[in-house]
Amino acid sequence: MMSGLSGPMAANRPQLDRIRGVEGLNAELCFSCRKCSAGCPVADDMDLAPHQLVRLAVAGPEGEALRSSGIWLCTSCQTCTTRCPNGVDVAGVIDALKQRAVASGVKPRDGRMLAFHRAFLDDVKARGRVHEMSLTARYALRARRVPEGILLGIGMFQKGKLPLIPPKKTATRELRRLFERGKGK
Amino acid sequence: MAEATGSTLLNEQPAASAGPHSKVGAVLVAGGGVSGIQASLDLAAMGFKVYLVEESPSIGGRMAQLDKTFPTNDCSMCILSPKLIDCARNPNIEIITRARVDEVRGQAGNFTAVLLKKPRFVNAEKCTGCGICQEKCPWKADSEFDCGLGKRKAIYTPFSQAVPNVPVIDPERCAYFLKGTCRACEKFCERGAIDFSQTEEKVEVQVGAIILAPGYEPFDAAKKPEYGYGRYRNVLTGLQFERILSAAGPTGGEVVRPSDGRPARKIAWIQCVGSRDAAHGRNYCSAVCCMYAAKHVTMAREHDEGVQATVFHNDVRSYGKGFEQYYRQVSHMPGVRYIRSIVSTIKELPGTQGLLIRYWGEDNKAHEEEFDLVVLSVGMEPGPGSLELAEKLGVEVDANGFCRTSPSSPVSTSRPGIFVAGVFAGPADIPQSVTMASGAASLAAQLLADARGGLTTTKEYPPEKDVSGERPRIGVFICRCGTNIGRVVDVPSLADYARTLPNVVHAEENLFTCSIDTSRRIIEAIEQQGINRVVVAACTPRTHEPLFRDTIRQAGLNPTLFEMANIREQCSWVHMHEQEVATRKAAELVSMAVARARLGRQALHFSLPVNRSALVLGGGMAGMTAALSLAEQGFPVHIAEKSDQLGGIANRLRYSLDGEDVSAQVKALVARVESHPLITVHRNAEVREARGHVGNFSTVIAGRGDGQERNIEHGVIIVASGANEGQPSGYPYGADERVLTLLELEDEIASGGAHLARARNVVFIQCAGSRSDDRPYCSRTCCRQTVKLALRLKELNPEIDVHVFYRDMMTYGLSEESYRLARERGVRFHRYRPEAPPQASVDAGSQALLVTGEDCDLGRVAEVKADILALAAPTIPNEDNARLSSMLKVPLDSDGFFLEAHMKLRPVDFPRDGVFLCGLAHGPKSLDEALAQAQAAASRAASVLAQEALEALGTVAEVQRRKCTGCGLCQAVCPFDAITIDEEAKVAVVNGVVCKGCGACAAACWPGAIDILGMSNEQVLAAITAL
Amino acid sequence: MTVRVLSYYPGCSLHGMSREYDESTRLVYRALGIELRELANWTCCGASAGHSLDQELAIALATRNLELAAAAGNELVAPCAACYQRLKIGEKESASPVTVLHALDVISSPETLDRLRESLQRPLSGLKIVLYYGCLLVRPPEVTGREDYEDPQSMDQVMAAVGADIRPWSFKTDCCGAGLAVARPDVVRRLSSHLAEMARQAGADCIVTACPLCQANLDTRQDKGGLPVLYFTELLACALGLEGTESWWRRHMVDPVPVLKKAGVI
Amino acid sequence: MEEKHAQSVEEKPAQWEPRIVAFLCNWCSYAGADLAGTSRLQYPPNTRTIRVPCAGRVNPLFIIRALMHGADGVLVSGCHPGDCHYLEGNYLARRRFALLKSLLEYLGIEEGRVQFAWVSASEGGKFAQVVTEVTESVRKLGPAQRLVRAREQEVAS
Repeated sequence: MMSGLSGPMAANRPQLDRIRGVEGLNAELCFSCRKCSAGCPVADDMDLAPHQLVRLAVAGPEGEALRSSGIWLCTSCQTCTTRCPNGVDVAGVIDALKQRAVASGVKPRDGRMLAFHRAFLDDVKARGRVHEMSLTARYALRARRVPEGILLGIGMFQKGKLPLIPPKKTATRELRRLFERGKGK
Repeated sequence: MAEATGSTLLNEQPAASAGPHSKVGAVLVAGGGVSGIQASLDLAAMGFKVYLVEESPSIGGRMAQLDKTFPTNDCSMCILSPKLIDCARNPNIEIITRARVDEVRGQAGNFTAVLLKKPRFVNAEKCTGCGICQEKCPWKADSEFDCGLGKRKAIYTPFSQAVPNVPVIDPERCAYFLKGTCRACEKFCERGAIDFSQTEEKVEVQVGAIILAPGYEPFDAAKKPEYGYGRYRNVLTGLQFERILSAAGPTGGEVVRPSDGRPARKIAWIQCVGSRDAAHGRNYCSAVCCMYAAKHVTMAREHDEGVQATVFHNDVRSYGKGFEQYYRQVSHMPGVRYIRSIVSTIKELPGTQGLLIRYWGEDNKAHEEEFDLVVLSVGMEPGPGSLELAEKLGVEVDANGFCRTSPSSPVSTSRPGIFVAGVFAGPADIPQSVTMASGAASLAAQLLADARGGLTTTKEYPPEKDVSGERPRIGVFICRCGTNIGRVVDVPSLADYARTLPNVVHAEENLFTCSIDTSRRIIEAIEQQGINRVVVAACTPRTHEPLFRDTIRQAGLNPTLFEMANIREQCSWVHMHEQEVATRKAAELVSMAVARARLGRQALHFSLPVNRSALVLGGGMAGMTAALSLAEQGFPVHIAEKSDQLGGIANRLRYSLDGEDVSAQVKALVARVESHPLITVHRNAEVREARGHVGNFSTVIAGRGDGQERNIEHGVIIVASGANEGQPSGYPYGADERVLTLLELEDEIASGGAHLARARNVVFIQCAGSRSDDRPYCSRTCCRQTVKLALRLKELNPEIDVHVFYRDMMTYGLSEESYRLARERGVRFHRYRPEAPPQASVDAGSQALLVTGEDCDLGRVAEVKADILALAAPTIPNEDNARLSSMLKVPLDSDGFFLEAHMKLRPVDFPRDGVFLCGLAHGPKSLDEALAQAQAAASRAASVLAQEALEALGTVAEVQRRKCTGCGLCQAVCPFDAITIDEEAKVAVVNGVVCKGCGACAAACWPGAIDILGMSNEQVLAAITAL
Repeated sequence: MTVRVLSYYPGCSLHGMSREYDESTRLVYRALGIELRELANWTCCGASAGHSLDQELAIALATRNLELAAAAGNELVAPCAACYQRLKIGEKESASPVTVLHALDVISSPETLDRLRESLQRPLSGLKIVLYYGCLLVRPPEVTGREDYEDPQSMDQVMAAVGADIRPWSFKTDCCGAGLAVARPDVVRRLSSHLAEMARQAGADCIVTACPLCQANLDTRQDKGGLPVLYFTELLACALGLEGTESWWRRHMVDPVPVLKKAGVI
Repeated sequence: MEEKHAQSVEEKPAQWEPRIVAFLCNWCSYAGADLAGTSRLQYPPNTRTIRVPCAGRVNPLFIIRALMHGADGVLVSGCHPGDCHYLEGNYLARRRFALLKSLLEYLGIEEGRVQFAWVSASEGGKFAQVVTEVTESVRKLGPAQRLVRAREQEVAS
């Protein structure tokens, strides 16, 4: 029963900048009915289930949530948000946790998804549009591993599904400005 | 049929008889469910004319659709149906079905209500309820009563016990209305009762007050599309499942799947569908679903022991009387699982049409399971009709559409003279609805006290003939009931046969014995042929006996000189293909009835003068409210208060959940009670002795200080002796001044105590003594109290940290809103399991008060340093209850609170007539609930006090002193305390007013000294011998 | 005859691994008299990486494309469910004057359905299908504005109009996990295989999708394999008897040709 | 029975048919029997109902007297536990019935001739089923003669 997390939490340790208060996410309204976790396609693969992430986001310790690999597994399918009886934007809370983890430099227990997202944005920034082959290569570099799907990729390549030649770069200068503006915050 | 007189009476009513400023002694009750029915019966008993207006074709409401009721598992129809018949029979209740209130003019005391009455297309005066029209009608429609699971015809009676028992034509489905042809019903109706020419009528009634009881609509489950209701045939709503369980329902009570009719063995319930769902605009708890699901589980398993039941839930709200025990029992049954996880979606599996459910388990993993059937525990909401009604009447509703009331006057609407009862005032179960109904009736009666009796009628009868010395002369009337009986039973030869029976001087057959012309013939026959006993062989006495008894009474015969033989429901209809055998059976049934009639004796009419004053035990809020309500109706009241102060436990409350000032409310009520000329308050008073019976009690009270005794004579007793806050155990309560009970914290907050100023962290622990093995009930108010106090703390200091350790948050009904608000304000809730309650300890070094408790949702332990620890101490029964219980001869429940006569339908009565109950003496409840209950108790008490004398007749026990040995066996088995033993004469003495004629005594008495008049041993034996 | 002109946002996938979706969409739209004008200089919508790492950047990436569309002055259609949802969020957040549509929305409008029925050459009555909408096309309903988000109907209407044998199944909007495809193929394989298995149990010959990510994911990651995954536009092209479909089939990992032939679609 | 049956009503069937007296409580079982009627359920015509206010009203004497006067079986039916209109009459009846059973056993009355059932007002189907079962079980046992003979002997002496 007491699985997932263990060890005591000091509930009145002061919390810095909790997710509660982020407008529109309504995390504090959660009453732990677990509907989000029951409907989440990947909850079983997460170290912390969505309802636990929401709870940690509200009451802390938030660090626990930021370190979670669960947040990086979220597929953003919005099932939780759509069906929450309290109108908690669960997926939004998880996004906020991911953004906060990145901003505060917290390293997730499993860095693969973060590496992928970074590789993706790298490719967008560099080319304007994503080129699958180049994305895969960037991911391999970032994650320092050969992607598990490499054999599949070869198959797809052979079928003519994956174009080798990248599309021409589009609006990259403009995009760089967008990226920098984001960073400035 | 009550409706028969409907329109004529309405039209005859002299609208001008009451001047614009004088009060009208009539009340309109809008809604014919159990609330409306209870309010009507109470008002009629208190001396008011009632118009009971119902939109559907029959009264009965939602309760009629239920199979059983929790927590007693009573058959819903069995306990409701007698009330339906009582309404129909009451000369002062006019049932107006298919009607709604269109407009209300005037003001409190004198309203003119305009009703729109839809046509029934069946003449109620001619209809005998034979049902041939429904049988012959070729057009079908989904049955509303069976929630679309079964079919009905275009002409139909919604259910077999419907009142009035007159079918209605649905013009939306009737071929005559749609295409201009058919008229099959008209062709086959032998009474010519079908009347296609009826049109909508506008009817005006003058009333002094209005009670709104329009009930609820179940939440439309299709609005939660993730559950596939409407798409998947094996997903049902709770109300549909009631119909499945009902033996009279579409599956005959078999728990089968609609998709293939196969037994449903694995069934899941999903809770909170349309409740506690702010995202769907339903920010309230529907208050009944947790318990009805537990009931469904019990019933499904009773139908089929192999049923495996899984309930997917959030908090289990077992807050009511007997609920926690019921829930515990159900959740521990073999094959039953309670899983705390609301289901996200249901998938229908191709092929099997099984339903796949994924849930989050206590093991912190997702699980998938297939079920045969899923029941959605849908919540309740005010229907569109209720909202329209409120708008037309100018009555305010809240954001959810429920009628706006206030905690200090829980059954009053925003418009004076208009009251509310039942679910329209907020989600409520049956007893709460019935309580509100009686409470609303009481307020209407208070308002109209001057006009009481002004519009009621009592039927006048000719003086009764004394036939005791006469030889029996029996008249037998045999009904053909059109062809219902005549087609199967050979009625002419049955009449011939009847003439051969001893003492039968007259026998005849009638086409319809219940028709008005036949009743004239019966009266003539009695007068012309000197008949002194009457037998009717026709349909069931359950519906028609009162009618025939009334008929012979009009001919001057005592009603007990009547007997009936049921040759329709229990003969011609069940042996339709065996005419000869059915005829022989009918003959024997007639012979038995004649044998009983031959020995029939006229019963005495008892009349017992009533002492029209009341004694209220307890001067708390409930007692004072009940007393004031009775005094306002003109009845003198004594209040006996144990302590030296009025107000009871409410003296320790400062404000309500809604922020109302309770102290001011208490003060105001005390002032009104103390200044009322009809109320006498006895402080420091203890009850020493209570004698007597309904109408005439005599009670001795003694001053606690001086011991001086005083005898009070009164007609009714209201027990309002309250309850106490118990001592929490297992925490350093009493040892550390930072540990308080909720009431102590409330006081602390109100008085701005020193503890509070320094407090940074406040911790609440729920169920500190409730829902335990030795106290297995929920104290009902603590969670609401906690939320109230937490919100107040946050209001005083938003920086304060508030933690609540709970098991299930019992913020039922509309208080769910406050629970949500508390979360929004940052109060932190941690759920713990009953087997691992939080611990509190004082650190030896720092003297810090440390609370550690589970947080089940995080799966870890929370540790809080508390400046204040507030414990939800249990509400415990008064130590005095056992003594009062034996003195008043009224029972206690297993928890030590007083036990009402019936948990559903008689929530403020005791089995013993003339004794009533309200407030915390009955069990834990909030102040507004106690106030509504106090009004209800006053209403029930007033229905006794409104009568100058109590009348009783007929089938009661009588003692043959010669045979009686005074052994007391009859006294022991009598459930109503109607029998006492005269110790001197050594004989049993029956109180004819209290006796209900159940016959338990007669069956127990071996010497045969005690017997039931009208159902005597001799009569039963004669009937047996006549076989 | 052109009846409607729309701006077109193909998104990265339709220029990459899902060119058959791009081609079939253009072909079918043209046949139905709808002109698609691809936005010049469109850039990536940011997909899930954008909002995972940087909320503002995610909005800015979507808004940039909406500004291009606003300049063009037409409604904007996106065939990729992920692009559609990101653009839709951008539309809401930036109060853009442009209406963002998914490729299905255009086809399922009553007028287009009529045209579809009129131009029907080869009814798909022999083809048993289940429809897979995926998650981003419908959720969250406040963004997509869809009322039937738990049991969407637009693709049902479209495929019913061309006579396909649509099998009831309850998995229309379950997530296939496409976003995790590169980094966590283990998770994705489980989700996709389950969907394929359920489709098989529902009696379907193939799964029909309206999203390049869903298609690629389901097509490439089935444990048992063998169930073709097609774009609705590919099937519409067949039903309308359009030329130029052959080259699409060999780009599918599960070869759809036997199934299509058996059903008389090609 | 006595010579009071007239014409067509009087003719008895050639074959023996069980005769069963049914004591039904007014509030539940009698209503259930009515419901069987309104639902047009068909059941064997062998029962003769005596309506009693409550199952608790049934005096054991009634049952013995019925068996003495030619009844081949007796059915007593009341409300389900907890449903009694008179609070606990049905429990009382059940206890009394248990006692009576041993008495009947002593008198040599076969088990199955006298039966007890719970039938609620909504159980029309169950009522029909109970009557059918009771009729069949009594039919199997054949005519009940023991108490009738006892009465005849008593009358003779």
